[in-house]
Amino acid sequence: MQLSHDIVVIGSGVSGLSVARGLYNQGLDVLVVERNDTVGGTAWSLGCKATHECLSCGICRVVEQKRELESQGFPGTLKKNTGISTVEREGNGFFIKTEKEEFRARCIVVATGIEPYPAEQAANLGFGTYPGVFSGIDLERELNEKGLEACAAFERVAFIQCVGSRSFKEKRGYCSQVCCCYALRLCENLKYRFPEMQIDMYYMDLQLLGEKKDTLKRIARERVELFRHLPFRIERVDGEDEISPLLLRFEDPEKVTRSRYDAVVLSVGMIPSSGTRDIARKLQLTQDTNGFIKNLGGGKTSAPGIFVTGGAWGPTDVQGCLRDAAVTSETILVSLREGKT
Amino acid sequence: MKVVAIGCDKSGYPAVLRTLEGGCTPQLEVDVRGVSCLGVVRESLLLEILEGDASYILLAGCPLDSCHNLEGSRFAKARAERVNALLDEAEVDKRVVLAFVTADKTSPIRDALARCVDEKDRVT
Amino acid sequence: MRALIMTHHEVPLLERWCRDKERTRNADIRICSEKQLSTQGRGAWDVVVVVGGSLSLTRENVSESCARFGWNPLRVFTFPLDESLIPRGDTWLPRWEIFFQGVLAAKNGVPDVKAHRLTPSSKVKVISHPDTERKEVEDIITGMRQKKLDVSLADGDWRIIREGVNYRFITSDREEIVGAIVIVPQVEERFFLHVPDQIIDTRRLVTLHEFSDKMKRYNFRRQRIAFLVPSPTTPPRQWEQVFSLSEKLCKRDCAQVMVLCAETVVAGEGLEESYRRSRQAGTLYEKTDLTRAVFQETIDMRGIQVSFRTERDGVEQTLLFDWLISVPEQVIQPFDISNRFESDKILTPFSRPANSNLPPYSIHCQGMFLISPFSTLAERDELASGLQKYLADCVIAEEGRVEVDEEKCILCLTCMRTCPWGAVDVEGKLKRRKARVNWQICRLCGLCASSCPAEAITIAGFPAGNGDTVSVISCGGEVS
Amino acid sequence: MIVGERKPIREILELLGDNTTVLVVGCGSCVTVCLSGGEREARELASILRIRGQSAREVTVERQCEKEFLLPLEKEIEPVQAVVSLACGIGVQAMSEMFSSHRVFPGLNTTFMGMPVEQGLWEEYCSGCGECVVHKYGGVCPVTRCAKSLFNGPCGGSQAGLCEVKPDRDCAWQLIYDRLKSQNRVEELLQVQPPKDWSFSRSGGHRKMSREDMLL
Repeated sequence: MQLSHDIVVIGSGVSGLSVARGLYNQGLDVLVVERNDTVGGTAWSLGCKATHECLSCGICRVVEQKRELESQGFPGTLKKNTGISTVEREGNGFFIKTEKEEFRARCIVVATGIEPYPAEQAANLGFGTYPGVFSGIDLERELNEKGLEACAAFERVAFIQCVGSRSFKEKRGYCSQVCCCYALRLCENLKYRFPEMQIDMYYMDLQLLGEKKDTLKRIARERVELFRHLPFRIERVDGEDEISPLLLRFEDPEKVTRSRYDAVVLSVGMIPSSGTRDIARKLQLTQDTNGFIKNLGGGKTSAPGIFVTGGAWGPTDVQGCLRDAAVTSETILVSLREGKT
Repeated sequence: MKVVAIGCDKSGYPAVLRTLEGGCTPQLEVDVRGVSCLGVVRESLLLEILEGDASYILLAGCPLDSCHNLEGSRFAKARAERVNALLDEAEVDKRVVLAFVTADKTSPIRDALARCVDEKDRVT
Repeated sequence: MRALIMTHHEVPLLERWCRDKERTRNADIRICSEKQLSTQGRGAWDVVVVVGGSLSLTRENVSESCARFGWNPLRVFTFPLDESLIPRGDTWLPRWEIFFQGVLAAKNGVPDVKAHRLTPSSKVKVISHPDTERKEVEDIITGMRQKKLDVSLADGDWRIIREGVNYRFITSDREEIVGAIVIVPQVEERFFLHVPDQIIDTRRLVTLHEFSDKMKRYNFRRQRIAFLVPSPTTPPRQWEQVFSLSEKLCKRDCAQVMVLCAETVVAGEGLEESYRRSRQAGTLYEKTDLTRAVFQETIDMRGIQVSFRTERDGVEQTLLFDWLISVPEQVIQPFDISNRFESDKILTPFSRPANSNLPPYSIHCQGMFLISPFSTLAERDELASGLQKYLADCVIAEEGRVEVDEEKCILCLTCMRTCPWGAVDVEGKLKRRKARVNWQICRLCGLCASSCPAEAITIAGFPAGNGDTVSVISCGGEVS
Repeated sequence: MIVGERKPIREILELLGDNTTVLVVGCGSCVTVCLSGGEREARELASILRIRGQSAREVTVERQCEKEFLLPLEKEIEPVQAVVSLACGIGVQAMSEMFSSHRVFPGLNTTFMGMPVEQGLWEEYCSGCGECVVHKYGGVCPVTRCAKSLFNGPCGGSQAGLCEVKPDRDCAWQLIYDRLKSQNRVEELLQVQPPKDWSFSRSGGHRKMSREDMLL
């Protein structure tokens, strides 16, 4: 059946839903296409990191969005488990074909967002081989239900920053903007829950951003031991049993230093999600050197009529996505009103 | 052991309901009450509930500085501390426990209930 | 007894139970989904029950449907769709049935409360601090005018009085009703470093702003320049300028440039790239704790010696620079209009509470927003869309729900000081004065009622604590 | 307004000893405003007693220092073994006079005549010395607010404007000096004040005040 919609939003994460909500309230016919079977993308799976004080991580904006979904219903129609197969330009609209059906649309919004860098790919940092190595995002995902029970037994924990970002060698020469903030919030949660735990943080530069940057500065100064130094390899203390402590080896020019930890948390950065790479290829959108879709300002992309919002054009946090969604839906309204898409 | 859970409209009440959906420990009977904001709960109301057979009151609300009514949680914390001090002076082993949550964060509530159960076992 | 049950989802247990006349004490019950509500919703129902997910049952959502369908909020009961069974005596009853028995037994004769949809006037007034740069305020206003907002700037001496949801703006010649007010406070560029006066006399210590103007006119051939960034929380916007200026200085004027900072912030679009280019151009980045640095001017007052300890290897270094560029941090000053805002409550200067649950850029007074003059374009767009949403969404307020008992009120003003929204003022002129809660501003948070020492304020449907039980449901009526 | 502070619960329990039926009487004026003896505090104390197993009832009258308001309590007090009055000292004595058959225990330590400096904080501003000279000191009373009640200048021991005796209080003479300086009347302080006649104050014995025309 051939349906024609005003807007097709690809990806139902935080930015996709807020653009859909923005345009739906303006009376446009919106269709949201979601690749897997749950709505929400990366941000919905993260947990609120408040202790008795809020650390303004932005997850309550996600709760607000869930609340809106429940009380005002879904903005437009939702198609789950459908991937986009081909898109052809047709007149001043688009003809989109998915596995099951095809439909027309006047504009397309790419909101496929970002996903955490798979920690296994971090060279010799032992994720997956040693039990005590966690990824920051896994800890965050369990925060809502289980809390930090997994770290109850540890006395010395190390946080390693910039895992998978800020390295020009691997064509990821950008700062993911979120990992320093979420790592410091996790440290605050750990120290709040287990006050006698000793936490060291190995980093290049601390990016203290957002509303509560002074609180983050206080956390960095008082709650954590800072080392401006990234470790080279993680090993097991040889000859000991299964859960023996881990060893961080540092290649200094003069000497090799080692320090022992019960657990290591890799603060993984953010990379373009597989959906973003796949859509960029299918829609032939120009990408920047790091694989994000290029944003020519206000959400416009190289192809007229196709817009990009949120994490798809650059790593950002929840508040950034919502701010960007408002800007993009504004540009779409203006371009629709002027008739040229 | 009976616990009365008073949850604030925006964060505490949905979070307590979600915790109970997951099923809480058997020897705990939780009676859920919803209020528009934790700031509504007076000390005399807390003491009145404790006169019944409830041995703990769990106040679940928004974090201290991100309450939807700006100072609701701060009021609740001050009042809970005052009631606990009163109960201490009167050598009564009932307590008011606070948990700061957002709508789908259930771990602080589970922790608080677990602490109540441990404390009760330690006392009896 | 006519009852209406509104539910988003099909609840089989509910339907079967409602048709069983004996259980429901032959109440006339109608079940309808939200879509059919617009046709069947109106009318004076004795009892309305809203069944839904626990997230949607907030007081604001319920009073919105009350306003839309003309229900009395005290006759509305909410139930979070829970079909579990609980023991009652020897049988196991569905929790739903016990709840509904309580609803049927809830005491009627409740006060007549009406929910209203109040639309604020669409005019917006911008108040700016006298010594904020005019240009920034003009940019903010043009940005908002592009978004089709009816914006005007307040100049001369003006006064504000709260008028229900709106504000009455009084100037010498005319009065105006305004729906929303945007405050542009003064932003102080503070350089958190103690620098002796002689250094300032050398006029070699300039701020980033002045230096970028100087760059256009002068050439700094072979000069030694240092950027000082003492605070690690300097925003990425400032760092963008530091990177581009330092790169240009190295390439165009082949000057020796050094950046002394606590942290280099590269979290921004393309910032890592410009940081790399600036280092390749020859800028030296040295991490040090600038609060311990010592500044000493040279005898000919043309250079400044800076001695600092590098964090990397802890070596004490003393270097001579021709120019020192201070990268200040912008601190928003609280905005004081207590002498121009007529209210009984002594107003503290307005500043943005670090509360992430308030709508972005808004402060505790409803309809007032606060934005920094140095905000980025995206922040101003977000404010504009926030304003449009506030002016279009209409405010939902419930009339007749809060009342202050005349005999009991001893005018101790605790409620006026406690109300976070400034909705309480003093009423009455002659003998018997008492506190009055302005229902159009009141958000029904209940802080005044719970903190009143004489318990003079009662909010219908809230747990009063004097004997009656706590409502099992988050809002609406009272059920044991 | 008269400010009082509730006695610690343990002390009240010792006072009550083994009396099981207790009546808690709150007062609706000054002690309600200073949040220590009003209707709510009466109910709280009654709840605490009930939780401990004693049967307690609470009642609040408009003002305990008026005999007419205490009359309706007649039948309430009859069945009760002990009465705890949460009013200021005046109320407790009025109750004891009216119901001399019962023992009336004070639930409050009446402290001073105070001003609510901010929400929830009261400071002593007047100690009733019987001969007010506050106008000579720019509206700041040296008798009450200076720890040593000096009349002719500060004691000189204050640091950073804070009193030497109680470091969390402002030195009264600092406030006096600042106030007079802002009204540039500082030279008035040069006049030496004669020693104060303390017979009008409490140390002159129990005091009385009457308006002959109003006597019935």
